[in-house]
Formats: sequence, C-alpha cells, structure tokens
Amino acid sequence: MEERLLMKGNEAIGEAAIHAGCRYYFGYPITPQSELIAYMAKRLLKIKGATFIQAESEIAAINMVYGASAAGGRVMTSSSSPGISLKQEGISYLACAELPCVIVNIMRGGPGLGSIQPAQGDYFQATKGGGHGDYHLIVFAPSSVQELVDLTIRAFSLADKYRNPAMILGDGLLGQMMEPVQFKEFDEKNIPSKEDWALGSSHGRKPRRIVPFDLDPNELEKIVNKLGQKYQDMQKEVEYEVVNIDNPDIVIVAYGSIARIVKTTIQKAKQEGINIGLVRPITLYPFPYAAIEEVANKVDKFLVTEMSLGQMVEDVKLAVKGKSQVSFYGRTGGVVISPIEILQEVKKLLD
Amino acid sequence: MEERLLMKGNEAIGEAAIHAGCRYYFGYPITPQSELIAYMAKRLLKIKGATFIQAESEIAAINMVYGASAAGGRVMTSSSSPGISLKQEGISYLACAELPCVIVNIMRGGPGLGSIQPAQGDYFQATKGGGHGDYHLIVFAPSSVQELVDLTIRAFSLADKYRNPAMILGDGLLGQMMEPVQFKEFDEKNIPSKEDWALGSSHGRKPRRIVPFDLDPNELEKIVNKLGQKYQDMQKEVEYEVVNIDNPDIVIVAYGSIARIVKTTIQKAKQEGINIGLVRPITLYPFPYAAIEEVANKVDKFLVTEMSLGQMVEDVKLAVKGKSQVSFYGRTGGVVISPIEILQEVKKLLD
Amino acid sequence: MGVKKLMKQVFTKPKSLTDVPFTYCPGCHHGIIHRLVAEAMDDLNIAEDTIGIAPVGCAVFAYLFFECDMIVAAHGRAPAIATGIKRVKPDNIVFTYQGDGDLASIGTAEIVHAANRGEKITVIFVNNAIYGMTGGQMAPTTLEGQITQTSPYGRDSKTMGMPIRICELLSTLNSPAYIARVALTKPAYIVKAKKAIKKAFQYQLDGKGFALVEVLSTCPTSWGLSPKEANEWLNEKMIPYYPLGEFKNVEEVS
Amino acid sequence: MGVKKLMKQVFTKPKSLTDVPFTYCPGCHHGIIHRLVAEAMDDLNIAEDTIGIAPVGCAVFAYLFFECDMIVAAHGRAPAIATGIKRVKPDNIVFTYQGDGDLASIGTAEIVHAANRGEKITVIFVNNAIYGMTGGQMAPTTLEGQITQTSPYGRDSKTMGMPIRICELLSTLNSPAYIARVALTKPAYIVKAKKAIKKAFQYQLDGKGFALVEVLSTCPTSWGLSPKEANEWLNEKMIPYYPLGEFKNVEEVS
Amino acid sequence: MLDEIIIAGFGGQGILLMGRLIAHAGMLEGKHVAWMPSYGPEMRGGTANCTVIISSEEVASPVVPNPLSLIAMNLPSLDKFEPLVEKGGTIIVNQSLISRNIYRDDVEVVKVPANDIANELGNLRVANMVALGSYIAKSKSVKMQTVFEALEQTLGKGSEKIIELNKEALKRGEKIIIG
Amino acid sequence: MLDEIIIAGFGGQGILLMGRLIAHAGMLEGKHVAWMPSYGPEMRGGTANCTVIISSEEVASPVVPNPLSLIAMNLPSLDKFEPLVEKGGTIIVNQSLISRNIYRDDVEVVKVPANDIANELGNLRVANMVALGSYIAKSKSVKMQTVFEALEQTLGKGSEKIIELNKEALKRGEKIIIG
Amino acid sequence: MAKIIIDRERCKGCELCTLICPQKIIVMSKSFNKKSYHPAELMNPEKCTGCAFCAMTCPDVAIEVYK
Amino acid sequence: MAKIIIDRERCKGCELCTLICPQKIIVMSKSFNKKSYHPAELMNPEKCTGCAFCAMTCPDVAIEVYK
Ligand SMILES: Cc1ncc(C[n+]2csc(CCOP(=O)(O)OP(=O)(O)O)c2C)c(N)n1
Ligand SMILES: Cc1ncc(C[n+]2csc(CCOP(=O)(O)OP(=O)(O)O)c2C)c(N)n1
Ligand code: SF4
Ligand code: SF4
Ligand code: SF4
Ligand code: SF4
Ligand code: SF4
Ligand code: SF4
Ligand SMILES: [Mg+2]
Ligand SMILES: [Mg+2]
Repeated sequence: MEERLLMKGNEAIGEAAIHAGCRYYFGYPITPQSELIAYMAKRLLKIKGATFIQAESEIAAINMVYGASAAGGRVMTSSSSPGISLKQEGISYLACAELPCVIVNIMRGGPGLGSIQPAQGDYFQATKGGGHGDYHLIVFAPSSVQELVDLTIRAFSLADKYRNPAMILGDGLLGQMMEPVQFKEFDEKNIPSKEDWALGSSHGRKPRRIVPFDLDPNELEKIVNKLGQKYQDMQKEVEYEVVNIDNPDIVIVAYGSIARIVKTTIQKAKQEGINIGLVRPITLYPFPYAAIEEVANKVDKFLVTEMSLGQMVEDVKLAVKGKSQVSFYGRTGGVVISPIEILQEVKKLLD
Repeated sequence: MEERLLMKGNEAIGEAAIHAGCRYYFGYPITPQSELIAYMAKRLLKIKGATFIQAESEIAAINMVYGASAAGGRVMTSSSSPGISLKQEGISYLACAELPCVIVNIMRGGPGLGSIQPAQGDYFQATKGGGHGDYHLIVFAPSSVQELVDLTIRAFSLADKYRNPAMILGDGLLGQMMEPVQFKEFDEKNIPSKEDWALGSSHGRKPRRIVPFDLDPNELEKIVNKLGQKYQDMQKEVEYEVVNIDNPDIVIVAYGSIARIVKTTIQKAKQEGINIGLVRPITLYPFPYAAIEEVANKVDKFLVTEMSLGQMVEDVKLAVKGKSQVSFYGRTGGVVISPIEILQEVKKLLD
Repeated sequence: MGVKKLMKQVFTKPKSLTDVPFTYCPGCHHGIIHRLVAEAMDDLNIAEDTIGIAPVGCAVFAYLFFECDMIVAAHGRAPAIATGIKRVKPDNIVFTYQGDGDLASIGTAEIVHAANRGEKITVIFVNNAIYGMTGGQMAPTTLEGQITQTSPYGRDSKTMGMPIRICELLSTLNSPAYIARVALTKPAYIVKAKKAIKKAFQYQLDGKGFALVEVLSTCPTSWGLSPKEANEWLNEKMIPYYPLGEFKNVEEVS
Repeated sequence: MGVKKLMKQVFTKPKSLTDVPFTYCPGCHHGIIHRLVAEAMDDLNIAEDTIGIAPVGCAVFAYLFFECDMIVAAHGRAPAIATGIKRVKPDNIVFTYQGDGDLASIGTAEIVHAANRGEKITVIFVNNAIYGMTGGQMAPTTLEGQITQTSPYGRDSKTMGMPIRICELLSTLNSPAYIARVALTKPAYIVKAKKAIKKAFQYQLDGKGFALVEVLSTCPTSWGLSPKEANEWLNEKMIPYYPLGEFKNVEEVS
Repeated sequence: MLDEIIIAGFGGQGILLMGRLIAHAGMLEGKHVAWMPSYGPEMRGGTANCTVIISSEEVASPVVPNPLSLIAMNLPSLDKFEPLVEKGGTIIVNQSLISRNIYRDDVEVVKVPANDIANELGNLRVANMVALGSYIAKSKSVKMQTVFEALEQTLGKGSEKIIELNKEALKRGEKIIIG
Repeated sequence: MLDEIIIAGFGGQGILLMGRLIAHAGMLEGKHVAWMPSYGPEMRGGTANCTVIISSEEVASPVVPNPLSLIAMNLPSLDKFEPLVEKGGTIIVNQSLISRNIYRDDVEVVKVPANDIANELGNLRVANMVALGSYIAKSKSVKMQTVFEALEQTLGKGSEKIIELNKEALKRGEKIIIG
Repeated sequence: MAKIIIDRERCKGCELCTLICPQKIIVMSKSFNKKSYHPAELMNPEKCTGCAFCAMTCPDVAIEVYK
Repeated sequence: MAKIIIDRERCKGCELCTLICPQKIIVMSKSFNKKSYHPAELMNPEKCTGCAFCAMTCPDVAIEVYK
C-alpha cells in the first residue's frame, strides 16, 4: 500500500474516500471536479453493495447524501463553487440533523458562473455558513495531492466523531494537478458503528426519528445549543503548519494551493535576505486563532494572501486582535498568484 | 399620503415596494413571510402591466428576478431562511452580472427546517456571502414596521444606484407584527432609467450581452475588481443609530428586532441606575466599523446581543480591534430575548 | 366496555400508528391517508423494516404518527432522500409522504428523476390542490378559477397555467412500476385507495420498482369550506379533472 | 470572386449571426442549430426585438454568436429567466437555448413549470445524449448502454433509468402550444428542423404560447466518434428511441 | 397611560381581530401601538393569541412576557396565560366557555358570558366583540367611539350590517362593566 | 537537478500524456514531481498544454510562469509560449507543423520533424513520443529507461504493441539529439 | 348486533361520520371535549350494522367498531 | 452553373460536407489552415449543382453557395 502513485488531485480524493470506507457517492458534474465524479463512477459501480448516482442536480445530490447518511452510510458528495451554493439548504439540514458526511468543494473563480480556473472565493461560505442558521462545517484546506488524500480520510473520521458534515475545500489547481501519493493502511474497523442512531429496521427497539426542526423555540434552542457545544468541542481539532516562524520580518498567512506558492516566495526571499514566516491553517474551521495570536505577540507585520478579494483576512484580524498590522494581497477570477508578486508585496510592506 | 396606517410588517414591505415602483414580484410561500407574497398577489394582479408569479421554487423565483432585472424591471423576491439558502447561487449570479433587485429575508429559527419563530441566524449568510465567490449584498436591518417601509424603499434606490442586489434582513417578529406606518410621497421619476444597459429591443444600437462569467481569468478578475471597487464605494452608505452613547457603563450592539428589545432594557436599567448605550447598525453591509471603533475608544465594555449563537459579534470585534472587551449574549431556535435577561447579562458584566 | 369482550373488534386503529393524536384540522383527509398507510404496513407486516420520510407541509408531523423509523425531508426533496436511504438499506421498505406543493412544485425534478431511475420506493402523494401548511397558497394542482392566497382572483390559466396532472406526466416515463390516483370521499373509494396503497408497498417488497399513489385530499381550512362541503367540492370539481384509476401497472419490470 | 457578381447568392451566413467563429468542436451540430435559429430570426425579421438566453453548457458561448440581446443563465434556469424577461418585456421575442443536461436534468422543474404556465417563449432544446461542456457525463437522455464518463460500463437502466423523452413528457401538459422533435443528419431533416424552429418563433409572435423544439444533436467529441460516425449513430440509435415529429400543435390556445 | 394585553382563544374566535381593533383605535387616538400575533400551524385546533401594546411613548419591545391585561376566550388559553398576568392586572374571562374559577387572587377578574350574549344577538361570531367591549370599558385604554371608528375602517364599505352587529355586541360587553 | 517544462500543442496530439510520462518517470526515479494541465473547453480546437516540474526538493508552487523547457507541438503553442521561456532555456519545436523560425536568440532550439518521423513509423499519433524522446535526450531530466517503465505502467498490460511503437518513437526522437 | 366506540377526546367534530353513516345514527354532541370540539356520539346504538363506514371515514381514527 | 465558396479559416475539417454532397465534389485539403485543421475544398467545380446541401450541413457556416 505504501507504493507511490502518480495521481490527479480529484482522483486522489476519490481513491482516499473509497480507501476510508466510503461506499456511497452522489454528485453532479462540474468543472474543475468532474474527474472526481467520473472516478467514483468507475470504482463504485464495480463494488458490490456500493452506490454511485449522478444525481439530477446538486440539490438532489446533497439530499441523497442526507438520506444515505441517515441510513448509516459513509457518504460523500462533491462539486465546485456554484454547485456548492445550491447545496446550502441541504448542508444546513445535515448540520441540524447531525448527519455526518464529506462534501468536497473544488473552488473556481466566482461569483456567478465565474470561470473554471482556481480560486478561493468560497472561504466565507465554507467557514461561516453559506446556509441559514447557526451551524459550522469542519473545513479542511489541503495544499498538496497527498494532503487531499490524508485530509479526506480525516474528514470522514471527524465527520463521524462529531456527527457533522465536513468539507474539503480545495481548488482547481489541486484538483487538476498530479503528484505522487501514498495510501497508508486503513482499518475499516475504525469506522464507528452507527447502529445506535441510524435509521433501519426497528426490530426490538423503538422507532427512531431524525427531525431537523422543532416548532417549539425552546426545544429547538436545545438542539442549537447542543450544536454550539459541539463547535466548542471541535476547537481542539485545529490543525496548522508553521514555517520559519522564529524571527521573521513578516508572517504570511495562506491556505491551500496558495500556501505552497508562498513557500516558493519564502525561498526566493531568503536569497534576497528577507525572512518570511508562514502560518498555514490546515483546518479553516476550527481556525487557528490561538496559534496566530501567539505569533502576533512576536511579529508586528502580517500579510494574508488569498485568491479572493480578502476573506480569511477577517479571521486573521480576529486572531491578531489589533496587536499587529494585517495587510492583504489577493488575485481573483481564477488568476493564480505568482511567488514573485507576493515577494514584491512583502517588500512594499517592509519598506 | 401622510396618513397613519396600521400594517403588518410583511404587508408593509409589499406596499413599500409597490410605492417605490416595484411592479414585478416572484416568490414562493414560506412562513413567516407568506403574507408578503399574498399581498403582492392581491396588489400586483390588479395593476396593468405588473407581474406576480408564485414560482415553482425559490430557485425559479430568484432566476425570474435575474431575468426581470436584466430586462430593466424593478423587481423583488422574498423568502425566509431555508428558502434564502436555496437562492444563493442565483444571488451570486445577480451580483456578478450587476443586476439590481431587492431580496427580503424574514428570518426564522435554524439551521435545517428549524422553527418558524423569529431568529437572526442568517447574519453571516447575508453579510459575508452565502453564495460562492467575492460579492456582497447591501443589507438593511430594519427594527420597526416604519423602517421596513423606509428601508425597503431605500433598498430599491441603492440597488439601482450600485447595480447590486440589496437585502432586507428582517425576522418573524417584524414580519408578523403590526404598527402604524406612513408612506412619504415617492416620485417615480427618481427611479433611474435602465435604458443604457437593460436588455430589450436593439433597434439602432448594438446588441447587449449580460454575461456573469469569463473563462479568461484576467478578464474575470477585471469584473471582480470592479465589484470590489463598488463595495468600497458602498461604504459611504453606512447607517446606524446610537442611543445614550455619551458616558455609558457598557454599550450594547444589536440590530433589528432585538435592538428594540434592548431599548426596553435601557429604560429598565436606567431605573436601577445603570447606564447602557446602544449602537444599532441599520446597514449590516456596509457595517458601521468606524462608528463602533469610535465608541470603543471611550467605552471598555461591549455586549453584543443577537438571536443566534453569535455572528455579528465577529464584526463588532473587528471594529473594536482589541480595544474593548466584547461579550456576547444570544438565544436561538426562535426564542425572543427578553429585556430582563439582557439586563441580567449586563449586570453580570458590570460586576 | 364489557361489550368489547363479547364482540369482535372489526375496526380499530392500526398498530403502525402511534397513539399521538393527529395535528390535522377537523375533517382533513391527511388523517385517513395516514391510517391507510399504516394499515398497509400492518397487513404486510413491514412496519419494523420500514423507513418513512415526512415532507415539509402539514404532514411534517407524520414522523410523530407512524410507528416506524422516520426522517423529515427538506421541502420537495423526499424522493432524493428516499433514494439515499434505499441505496444504503436496500432490504428496508422506504416510503415518502408528500404534499402537492412539495412534490409537484419545488420537488418536480426530484420526483421525475426518482421515478425515472425506477427507485424501489413507495410515494404517497397527497393532492389537496393547495398549500395547507403555509396558509393556503396556490399549488400546481390548484384548479382553474380556484381562489387561494396567491390566486386571490382565482387561478388564471392564462398566466398561471392549468393544474398539473402528476400521474399522467410520470406515466410517460419508462421506469415506474405502479402509478394510480385514488380518492377518499366514499367508502368505496376508500377501499380502492387502501388497495392501491397496499399494492404500492407490495411492489416495493417484490422489487418491482417505483410506485406512486396520488390521493385526492381535502383541505377544509384553506378551501374555506366545512369538511362536508370540502368532500363535495372534491367530488364535483377535482375528480372530473383528476380521473381516478391506475395509470401504470407493470406486473414485471424488466 | 468576380463570379459573385454574376451569380445569385443562394446560401450564406444569416444576418442574425455575428462574425465570431463558433467555438464548437468539428462536426458538432450546435453550429447548425445556431444557424437555423438565426435564419428563423432573419426570416421573421425579429433579431432586433429578440432576447436570447444562453445556457451553461457548450452553448454558453451562444451569447457571442447571435446578433441580438443575450444573457447567460445559471445552469438549468433559463426558462425561469425567460419568464422574468418576457413578463417585463412582453413585446420582445424571448428564446432559450438549452442542452439536455441543462433542461432535462438540473432544470427539470423550471422547464415543466414554464411550459405549464404557458409562458410565451421559444425553447430550443439540444439533445445530444450527453454533457458536452463538462467532458462527457451521462445525461437524462443518454441511451441505454451508452458509455459516458459517469456510466463507464454503459447506462444501466436498472439503476440509472431509461432515457427521458422530454417532448412526450411535456405534451401531457395543457398549456404548451407547440412541441416538436427534429434532427439534422439529412438535408430533408434540416429543412423540417428549420420549419419547426421558425414555427416555434412564429407562435410566440402570434401570442399562442409556449413552444419547444427538441433537436437531436451530435457530440462527436464526447461520443468518441468522428463527425461522420456521430451522424450515423444518431440515425441508428437515437431516432428510433426519440421519434421525430410534432407532439403538440395548438393552432389557437384558448 | 399604557396597557399590554394578551388576547387568547380558539382558532375561529376572531382573536386576532380583537387585538387589531384595540391597536387600530389606539393609533387613531394618536398613541403608540404594536400588535403581535401568534402564528404558524399551532393555530389549527390549538390556541390563537395576540399581544397588543398601547403606549404614550414609542413601543420598544413588542414582546410581552407578562401582560397587564388578559382576555381569555377559552379554557386552554386561560390555563396558559393566567400565571403570566402582572400582579394587579386584569383578566377578562369568557364565562360561556370557561366554567372554572381563577386561581390568582392578585388580579382583577371580569367574567363575561360572551358566547351567550352573542347567541342572544343571533350570531355566535360576535362573542369576541362582547368580550372586547367589556375590556374597553374596564381598561379605558381607548375610547369605545374610536373602536367603532376602527371597526368601520377595518371592515369597510358594504359591511354596514356586520358593523352594526359588532357595535351592538361591543355595547353589550361594555354594559357588563358600566352596567 | 530541476526542470520546469511546458508542453503545448493541439488537442488531439497527446500533450497531456507526454507530461504525465515525464512526471511519472521522475517519480519512479525518486524525484519530486508535479504535473498540471490546462483544462476546460479551451481544449476544443484550441491549444492544450501542461506543466511538469521535476525537482530534487519538494515542489512548492506548481505554477510555472517561465519554463526552463518548452516543447511546442504546433504553431499557436509556439506563438504563445516562446516569449515566456527562461533565458538560457530550451525549446523543442515540432518542425513538421511549424515552419517559422524562433525569434528568441537567448535559448537553445531543437527542431524535431515529429510528425514526419511518426508518419515513417506508420502512425501519426506517436509524433508526441518522438518529440518527447528528443526532450529526454536533450534535458536528461529523467532516464529514457525510466520513461519506458512509466510508459508500461501507464498503458498497462494488453497494450504491448502500442508500447513498442511508442518506445520506437521515443528512440527516434532521442536519436535526433544523440545522433 | 354491532357497536361503535367514539374516542371523545380524539374526535375533532368534523361531522364526516354523521354524513356517511347509512343508518344516520351518529350525531354531534352539544358539549365540548377538552380541545373545545363538539364530539360525535352514537345515537340509537341498536340500529348500528357494524358496516364501519364511519370508522373508515374518520380522519382522526377516533372510531372503533365491534360486531 | 453553380459554385460554392468555402471559408478556409472557418472550416474545421469535419468532412460532413464531403459526405453529403450528392456530386461528391468536396474533398479535404492536405494543408492546414491557421487553426491546424485540414479545410474542405471544392474539386470539379463544374459539377456543382448549387443544391446547397453542403452549406445546410456545415456546422461552421463556412460555405456560401452561388447559382
Ligand atoms: C425551502 C422551503 N420553501 C418553502 C417552505 C415553506 N413551506 C412549508 S410547507 C409548504 C407547502 C405545503 O404544501 P403541500 O406540500 O401541498 O402540503 P400540505 O400542507 O398542503 O399538505 C411550504 C411552501 C419550506 N419549509 N422550505
Ligand atoms: C450549478 C451548476 N452545476 C453544474 C455546472 C457544470 N456544467 C456546466 S455545463 C453542464 C452540462 C452541459 O451539458 P448539456 O446541458 O447537455 O449541454 P451540452 O454541453 O451537452 O451542449 C454542467 C453540468 C454548472 N456550471 N453549474
Ligand atoms: S391546513 Fe388543510 S391540509 Fe393542513 S391540516 Fe388543515 S385541513 Fe389538512
Ligand atoms: S463537446 Fe460535444 S457538444 Fe460540446 S462543442 Fe464539442 S462536440 Fe459539440
Ligand atoms: S358502523 Fe356503520 S351503521 Fe354503525 S355507526 Fe358506523 S357507519 Fe353507522
Ligand atoms: S369522523 Fe371522527 S373526528 Fe369526525 S366527527 Fe366523526 S368521530 Fe369525530
Ligand atoms: S452545392 Fe450541392 S453539389 Fe455543390 S458542392 Fe454543395 S452539396 Fe455539392
Ligand atoms: S462541413 Fe463545413 S466545417 Fe465541415 S469540412 Fe465542410 S466546410 Fe469544413
Ligand atoms: Mg397541499
Ligand atoms: Mg448535452
């Protein structure tokens, strides 16, 4: 299993899901994630008892996920930006009903039909909640094909642990690129049993009900407060990477594909005697507020780089609490930021 | 016209829209805003050339709005939380295509099917963007039936001014309650002509295209940057109300129906010798960061009260920049916060 | 109650119904339909293997009434949810219970495609020509000229179209195994309705495929009629436009 | 080119097409369909009063090709957008141009209800049995056994259902004025297609109501066939399952 | 001057209209008013209720956890709201449908045989107006004459007969208080 | 050791496969590699291209604004990418389809009559392998033997004939460089 | 001999049973049940045939039939 | 006498015109156009009847017909 395979990001996600025991997939084609749905078709249609359905729409897909998860299946759906917008009602229902699943968003340029090139404009939607009401997804931001694999597997595990939907927030760059990946041994026994809550046959037990509402506000409040408590508990799952953080001139905060571009910037800067640090959130929800605040105690300049008009920058500011200056540099529309323009921005800030 | 009328919030919105020249309405029933769709049916079906359609779904409704707006119509849709989630793709398209319209969200308890009682859990969705990509709505948070009227009229005007969708973010309490309202004279001549961009007959001019995408990232970036610039320009439209802000022991930040409940708290507190200030954002986007920061320079305790697990509290923290302590008190699920519990919370904080 | 001992109980509440009293308005047919579904479950002895899906609509509370596993769907999406459940639990019996707003308006795509995929599910489709839950708005099935909250001057076929006949529309698809329309305004109709509903479950048990029973139903509250008048209106107005009968009955689905 | 002067031009690019070369693959019928739509606009002299709606799909670029006002729709929603436009501009001619993924899958509800409301719009429905734009996934219209990206072992009617016949399905509704299916693989078919498309615009001009023309179309790229083979496949496989003809033709809509 | 009233009863009893008339009359008298209904499917066969606030100052919170006045038109409503009434407040009870006594001893109680009187007037539907008449007379929060005006404006032209009947009922309710 | 290559050409020319083989071979040799395609409908009748990075260190940015090597399989591709090649870099040109000269004088140019050679081999489709062979021989970024291995693993069992043909084409391309 | 038992508290007074009973032996009570409905009552029990039409029709499953 | 003119640069070499022409007088060029397609060419112009089948079939509106 530890062999290195050259895989496309989208396909790697699919293989990782199946590796993690996912046997149900419902999706709808959209660029730049269509290789993922095609991969699931190819693989799942050959596994007995597994299900692949190209749903009639993203809305149908997310509701099939809702049903499959309620019935105890390990289930995934995937799409890209406009398709994820269509799933927002369903996502809010999943969160309310506490149904685990994995949702993949391979982001593209937006808003609107946008473009099909890589972008990161769905950060707010993913982390704050694009659907209605109080809920959060567990959001992972992989930055390599290997991380697409590892974090997809982890997403399934945390989704089950918290009975909450988890999201892989990638982009067209990660989805389309190929890199060598390895699959670590996975023991399906680690998948928690859902026999104690999932729907099915009720022989010898009371019928179960999965009910994402309560018309009595006081009862619904109990449900929402339980969710709130869960989001508190989730904070401990925060993950991030720090690079060169000891005594940098400036710290860049970036996630996903842009974070690896920043690494090239760091190398180039070193050659010019500029010392750049990096904090890379691996989970976007929970967000590494504490880690960033700690850095802010030592460093007085932050630069947030995103392929957007600036979204994560708000969370960085919330973390920094006014202790350091936080600047932003972004490109949009599917333009991938180059290492050199980031370096130029850094130089401007250090002047 | 200056006569006082006793009107239900939902109906007042409808009358205000028609008063402001809105002649096209597309919607789908949902509690607690169904009186609005019924009102539009009753009124518009009697106006020659006007259109009322109960769409097959919220998605169809927002896309009818997209078409009607593209054709130059002054147009509105309305819904409540789950229905607004379904409109997210369409909203993102409207923003990208720079099509003006008014979207009413009479919020109810969430997530999921939630409840039909008043809540404020859709703040993030409304202000940060529940749809994909970089865009913002102009978001108004009325707190009385009169404000529902005035801000609905203003929403149409700003939507046209910026060619951007505007949202009325109310809740079940405002939608259902009756208060006296007045309608000021409205001159339909103030509605800007759309002859220079709307679709129609092209006699004597080049055909026009409304295209919410560009597969060339550099071209799409220009579109997105133009939007970005527009959001900067919009900042000057910020509106808020301050109460008792000279030398308060603590300042509460609250919007919409909860803000009026806070006013009762302020009265009750005064009797006990406690001095509470209030900042009430009237526009949630643009958010009154500067106004709150100014207060934070003088007051070191803030309490944010919302009918949610805490959403606007992030914007208040962003405004305060670590200068003051920001606490939060919320109720969820459709439970309306009472003046007394807010007072108790204030006392705790002042202890 | 001593009499009970001497006499045979010939009619009582089916076991597949819980003891919770219905939340429906007086005279509303939702209650009768619930009972028939429960009787079918009793007759086939499947309650313990059945998973039901309640819609958003007056029947959102159906999860309280059926003595089997239940889940509440997002408005209109029950057929997609049923698909997800059935694919994970192919040996369970899965049914959706949907109103006409739910199934014929917002959920149009979901019902057409679940039917077309031939999902092995049973759909109970309650056509009461109105949106009951939200206070009486027009449904796709609202009759021409019918007054509702959103057709206050009567449904105008010129701008709002004519009522959609779902059975006829779905019957153009290849995959459905059973499609029928029934009513409940006479004992004879109720007997037929019972049979149709039972068949719709039996076909699922037999793996024949997608089955749907459209039940013409009253909504005295939103129609503004007494239960008695509502029954009459259904007989006089609805049945002529919505003919009763079986539209599809595939004994063997290939 | 002196010859031009002496001879009569009997065939040239219609005026309602711009000069922008099509972005479609070699042999793709989208181009022929565009030309026929433009010819209909020329013939009826309506281009300057027409508003077209491009779908998401290979024809997303249609906005570049038609010499009239155009707007790009969200995937599947063109009929709703057309409704919005037509209601604001009832004197303009409004048409949607939609693929089979767009119209028959994600946009099922929108097309059914626009048709049912009898919106006075013209729908050009391009059925190429596949999702072209996204690289060849299964469409609701994909034939049984057909191999696509998402039916890699052939469409299995047991789990994926049989192809949906949209004309037949929509013809169960009362309101549509004109519904026809045409093909383009022979000159005779093209002549008929042209007539149908023109009629679909003429009916709108006459205020008769909703009109839809389904055009069987090739996708050589996603089918993995040469343009020639694609035409043959369409003739041999698609036409038998999708019969050509007029399904609805209401001379006078009441 | 200020009153905060909860009016509660059965779905078909015309509860919401009672509240609207008080609010409307308040508005006509230049007061600040707010009206808030219960809403949703609970109305079906359950209790309907609404809250009215009349005030000389701007109405801040429209939510009334503890009303000064309660008009209870049936038993479940009384059961639900009796405990919430402010000390020293008033409860108007529809005696026709509520046989039990009031447990609270720190409130004023007015018993009105609303249905019986309505029956006498030949139309059960005006029971609400009888109770409303008693409330108006008791609380004096608005003038009866203004309620008449509000009634006319609400029901409008063409409803003269019904308006007359309603006025009659209001007066009968008033009579219970002022004799 | 590091190379950053852009391979560009016509949709049906097997551009993406060329890149995959380089990346795959790099992986087999234990190097860090990344492959990135152009994607979307531009492929239709337009140019297809992909980027490959082979490196002894972890690949940071997978985006290559200025490649060290360019394989231009047709004219529009050369037009597009020629200006972007790093000073001192290499351009492999498919001479069969590109008649024009290279404007740049600060890069090395290798002209390969890829289609002509492929034609000689009896299958136009292997023109890509001819050009790839020349690139491998020129750049030495991976060993030809490893490319053979990558080819076998990619095309798999049952494709022996095609593999042989491809190998042959690779060798013919190699020969242009090493004579 | 047959008999029906009407669950007074489940009954919502819709009157449908009174209309459907071929014997016309069900009538509405003048009194209220706890939910403020006038429940149905069996009058002339001796005429009941046990046909169960009433029970089949009752939307609130408030009627049991014995025979 | 009739004649067709093929727009060499619009043509995508799909060959559909060559198949449909009753006179079989359209052939594919060996050379490339700017977009790297082999465009169609009229061979034996004298045989052209001006039937326009080729133009009707051409998906790229690359053919004009004169008569
Ligand atoms: C997405 C969404 N839109 C709208 C609603 C509001 N809503 C609840 S039930 C309903 C329709 C009910 O009508 P129907 O399906 O006919 O059921 P009935 O109540 O008539 O049995 C609507 C529109 C909702 N809950 N969710
Ligand atoms: C909401 C949404 N979902 C999915 C997509 C991706 N997408 C673009 S076009 C398309 C389908 C194209 O197929 P079809 O409608 O048949 O048109 P064709 O390209 O075959 O002409 C899809 C799924 C999208 N753009 N938006
Ligand atoms: S509103 Fe209509 S459908 Fe709903 S419970 Fe009442 S009568 Fe039945
Ligand atoms: S992919 Fe298919 S439908 Fe799209 S342009 Fe190419 S051939 Fe035509
Ligand atoms: S069982 Fe038959 S006869 Fe007896 S009460 Fe019921 S309907 Fe009447
Ligand atoms: S049918 Fe049932 S609910 Fe209706 S009156 Fe008779 S017993 Fe009561
Ligand atoms: S006009 Fe007719 S004969 Fe002439 S080239 Fe075209 S198809 Fe052939
Ligand atoms: S049909 Fe048109 S595009 Fe195709 S080969 Fe002939 S001229 Fe060229
Ligand atoms: Mg209904
Ligand atoms: Mg298609």
